Amino acid sequence: MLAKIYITLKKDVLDPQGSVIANSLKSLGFNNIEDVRQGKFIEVKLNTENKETANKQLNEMCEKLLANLVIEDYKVEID
Amino acid sequence: MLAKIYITLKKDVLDPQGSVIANSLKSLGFNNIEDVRQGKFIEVKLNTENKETANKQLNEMCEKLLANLVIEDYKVEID
Amino acid sequence: MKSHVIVFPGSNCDRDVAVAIKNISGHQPQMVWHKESSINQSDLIVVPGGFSYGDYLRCGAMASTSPIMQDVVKKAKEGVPVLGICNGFQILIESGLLDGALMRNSSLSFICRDILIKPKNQSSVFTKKTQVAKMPIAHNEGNFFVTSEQLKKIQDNDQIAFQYCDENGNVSEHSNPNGSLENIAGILNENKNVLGMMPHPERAAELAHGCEDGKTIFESILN
Amino acid sequence: MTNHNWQFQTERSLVENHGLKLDEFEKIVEGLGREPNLTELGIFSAMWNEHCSYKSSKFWLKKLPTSGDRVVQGPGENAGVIDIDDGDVAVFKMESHNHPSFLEPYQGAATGVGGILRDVFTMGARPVANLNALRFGEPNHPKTKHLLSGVVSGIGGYGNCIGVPTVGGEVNFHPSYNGNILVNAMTVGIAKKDKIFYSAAAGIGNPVVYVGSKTGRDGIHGATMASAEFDEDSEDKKPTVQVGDPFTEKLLLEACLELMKEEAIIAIQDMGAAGLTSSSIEMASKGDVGLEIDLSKVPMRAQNMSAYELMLSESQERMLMVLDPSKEEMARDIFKKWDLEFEVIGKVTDTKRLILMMNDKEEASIPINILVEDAPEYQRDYIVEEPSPIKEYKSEDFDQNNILKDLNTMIMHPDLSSRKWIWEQYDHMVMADTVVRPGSDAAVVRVHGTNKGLAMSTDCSPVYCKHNPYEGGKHAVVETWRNIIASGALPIAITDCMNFGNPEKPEIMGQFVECIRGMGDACSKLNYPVVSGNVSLYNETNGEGIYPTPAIGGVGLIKDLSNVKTLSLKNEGNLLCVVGKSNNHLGNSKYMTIVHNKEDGGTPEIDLDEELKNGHFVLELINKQLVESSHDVGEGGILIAVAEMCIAGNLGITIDEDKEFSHRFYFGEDQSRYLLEIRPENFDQLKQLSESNNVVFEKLGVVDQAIIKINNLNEIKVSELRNNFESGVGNI
Ligand SMILES: Nc1ncnc2c1ncn2[C@@H]1O[C@H](COP(=O)(O)OP(=O)(O)O)[C@@H](O)[C@H]1O
Ligand SMILES: [Mg+2]
Repeated sequence: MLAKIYITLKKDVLDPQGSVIANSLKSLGFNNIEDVRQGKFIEVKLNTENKETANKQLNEMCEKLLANLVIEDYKVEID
Repeated sequence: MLAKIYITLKKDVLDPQGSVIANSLKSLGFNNIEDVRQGKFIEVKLNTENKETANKQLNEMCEKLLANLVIEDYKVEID
Repeated sequence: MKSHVIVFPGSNCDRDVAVAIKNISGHQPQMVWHKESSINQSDLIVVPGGFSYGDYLRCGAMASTSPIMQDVVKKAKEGVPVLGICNGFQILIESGLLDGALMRNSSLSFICRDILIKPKNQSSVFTKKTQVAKMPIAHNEGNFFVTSEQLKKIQDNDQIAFQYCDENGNVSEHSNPNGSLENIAGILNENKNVLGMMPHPERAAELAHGCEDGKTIFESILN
Repeated sequence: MTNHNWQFQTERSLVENHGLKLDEFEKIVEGLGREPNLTELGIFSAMWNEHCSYKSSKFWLKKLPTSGDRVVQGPGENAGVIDIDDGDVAVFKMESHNHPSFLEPYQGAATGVGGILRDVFTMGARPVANLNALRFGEPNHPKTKHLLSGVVSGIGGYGNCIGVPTVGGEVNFHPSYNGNILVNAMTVGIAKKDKIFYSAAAGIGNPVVYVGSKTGRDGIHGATMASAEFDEDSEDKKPTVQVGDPFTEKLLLEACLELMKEEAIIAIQDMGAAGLTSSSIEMASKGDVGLEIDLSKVPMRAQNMSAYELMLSESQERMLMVLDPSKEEMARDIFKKWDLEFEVIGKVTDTKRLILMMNDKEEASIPINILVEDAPEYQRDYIVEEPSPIKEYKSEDFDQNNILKDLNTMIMHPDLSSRKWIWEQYDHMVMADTVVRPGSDAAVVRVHGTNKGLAMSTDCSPVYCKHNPYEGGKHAVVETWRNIIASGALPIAITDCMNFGNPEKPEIMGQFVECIRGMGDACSKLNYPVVSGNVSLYNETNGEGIYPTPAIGGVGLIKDLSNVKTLSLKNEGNLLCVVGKSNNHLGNSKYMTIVHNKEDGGTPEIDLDEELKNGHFVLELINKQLVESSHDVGEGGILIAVAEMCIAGNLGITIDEDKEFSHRFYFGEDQSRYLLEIRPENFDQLKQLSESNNVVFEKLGVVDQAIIKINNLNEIKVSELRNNFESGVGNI
């Protein structure tokens, strides 16, 4: 089973990467950029067919390791 | 308009970060991990309502800056 | 002899490389701000180390789109020697002057220490004077990667400038600090007038550095 | 106290949540002649907390010696300044970022480095070196690995990017830090003596300018948090941790230094803890003027920020300046060139008040003097506990056949093993002036473009301090002094970072008082004044305080870089000699704590006359070119020091047969000692010199191939020791 995890910075947390990327894009001529935020996208292949346990496990992985809950939010998606 | 961009390593490019994460997860007791790949997730807020031009622009951004086509693939999604 | 050092907002080895060039050649290189759009006639353009735009997104990616890099690419194609060190190497790759990609070190951590390299190509304007040489590396993303077709191409065309090695010049996994394919520490373009390398010759360029092996690269290109 | 005593309109819980005591609140009301509004309450709370007001420590800090021939600026400004000849000065300071680093190790440590860098470049200095003093819990504590790797990558992440080499530091592991790690960062910078910038605002009507990053909701209540004890709920305080942006700091550094070349800046102050609040009040107070600020002009990153939030935000990479109005446009162009915010947000006034406006409404009006001069100051009760008694050990107490086995055990312990795993993650060579890299006693950094250098080292032994705070305080100072001497430099001055538990507990306050007394005595004797420092109190978790940890950062000057010494042995056949008396003190030594797991037996005592004499003797020998390599004898004793010299030089030693063959001798931690490698033909001359200087100087052995032999039966290969030495910290 393939799961997708999206990790994004919390709303009010400074995203230095995002703002530098936004500036670069603007200087490349993409003038209608309003904001850019950079996060992580993690694909996890799990050896299980049970969506429910998988979902529980994936959330646990995020809490324990993948996301830094001090500054990040996460979202889990299972195909 | 909010667009989402997923940047992933090409299939046959080694992902050292992914394998370290996989090992850490296994050592935390998640034994059914088969594989982990880490990529980037970029959210772009665009000042436009035209999906078509937006889509074209976003693909251009990826080609020109956001993705390194030697090692990465990208995917654009518009809400 | 006229040389130029490109300065990005996050460059931090620009001064170091200028000092090395001055000490070795007697000439003061001209510093060129990234927002400028062209460089005068030049005998050597150096893209120095640092964190050009914070190294956000991907090292060197944003620098490669800056106005000055368009001119560096143009000059390089006209045959002007261009040397990219560390972040400079990353920028040259991102701007398409060199093949491949520089990925995160296999240890996943920043590495700052002395390593040894030896030239594979021994005839280019940059590499012809260097033997097995000691100099520092200091980077997070120096893990060189190319596809197997590209590798074959750069091998066949003698574009591998330097490889990580041991005291005796042996190239082995043991002497590879960052996971680079074929222990590659530096590569040349097809015409051999563009060199990108991860190690810092400017940090091994005078007695106070404890080692002067890096001088040979500058001597080779500056004289 | 119960609720019915509360006679104010302001909710009592609101006051308490701001960390203010009842009588402190009364003082505010008295000073203002009314109750404060919320914004004002926030401002008082930030200014009067321990971190900004030094209310528990001020009285004692004043006792430290702070003047000397080379002191240009002592404590009280953003950083201390010392004269290093030729019109050059060194500017340095150390600061703690303990609590934020425990909550979010990467960002906590990174922003700690960012903060101390700003303290130094605000004064007009270009930062040339970073150091860090770190304490973690036990190596096998479940949190240690995560905290260690996060902190180290955060320090590297910031320093590497901004391009300032991280050249040294120290790390300890001890259970007393299990719930409260210490992250102390030090920066050293270089400036011209006639181009130092201060924070005193001046010139009524002059513009107050905000530069750097935009303000967001980062770290609101950060300063209040740093002064509060941890408890089980501290997880809730997480969202207050700030995120650092070293790239923007690099821009800010270059833009500030560029503007500083012009005669434009009248006063400048970085926004550190308590952001706009402390920076604006500091500038007004130092200049004895008022400031009027229009908060709606502050560049904002988040929407709908209130006056309260704007004043208390701890967004990083920001500065406040008072400019010469005729230079405003020129200054604006410089900051524009570097893509930074530049906004005139107010002006200097003669009201001696801080007046805050927002959208034409007055949000606060506070007389500066009640914020600063009337800030609470406590002379807290203290108890000085009896130091642990010194224990005498006999040679027969330990199995002498185990000496080299014990050496092996000790050298692979995280407290004594190589810190290479750490410093390889730091760019310690950028700027191309690092002459002595990490791994020796003091790091040496060349003053760019000259042949002189600065030597620097950070040290403290918390176990020594715990068992005898007075001797421990002396030791921390003296250890940096010795490290600097061993590198061939003249020690000049120190900065400190006083990390302690809850000062409201008399035993903790007693530790503080005694450490200060010890530090003061050592500084006075050695002519080694304190020029800057920082206090971090309330380092406790669930009522358990950390060990007293007065981390010291010392700086020395070496006038001729060709005299620099390192600890690596140079040549076979040379002699290795010991300077200083060995008294076999084993109490609380690394041998006892690591091999026998016994933390007792007292702290070794330091004879400061002896220290001074021995140090000057070593420096004289180095300057006379009589020394090949040198190393001080520190934690672990003589044999550990010998092993470090052998590993670094890839050579061995045959120790003289007549040396007392005992653990007491090899692992005793007697103070004021050095190991010197000398050429055999110089021995007689040196012996004579030592006698005329009344210094104990003895031959220990002969430098040999890469094997350490301490008698015919006991030997160990240096390569084996190296493998163990280098395995330590990275394997945690
Ligand atoms: N956190 C650190 N960062 C950088 N260098 C460090 C750190 N900790 C220790 N070092 C370096 O390791 C070496 C040994 O440190 P330490 O054991 O404190 O030495 P000493 O006992 O001589 O003071 C020194 O060169 C020191 O600067
Ligand atoms: Mg030390």
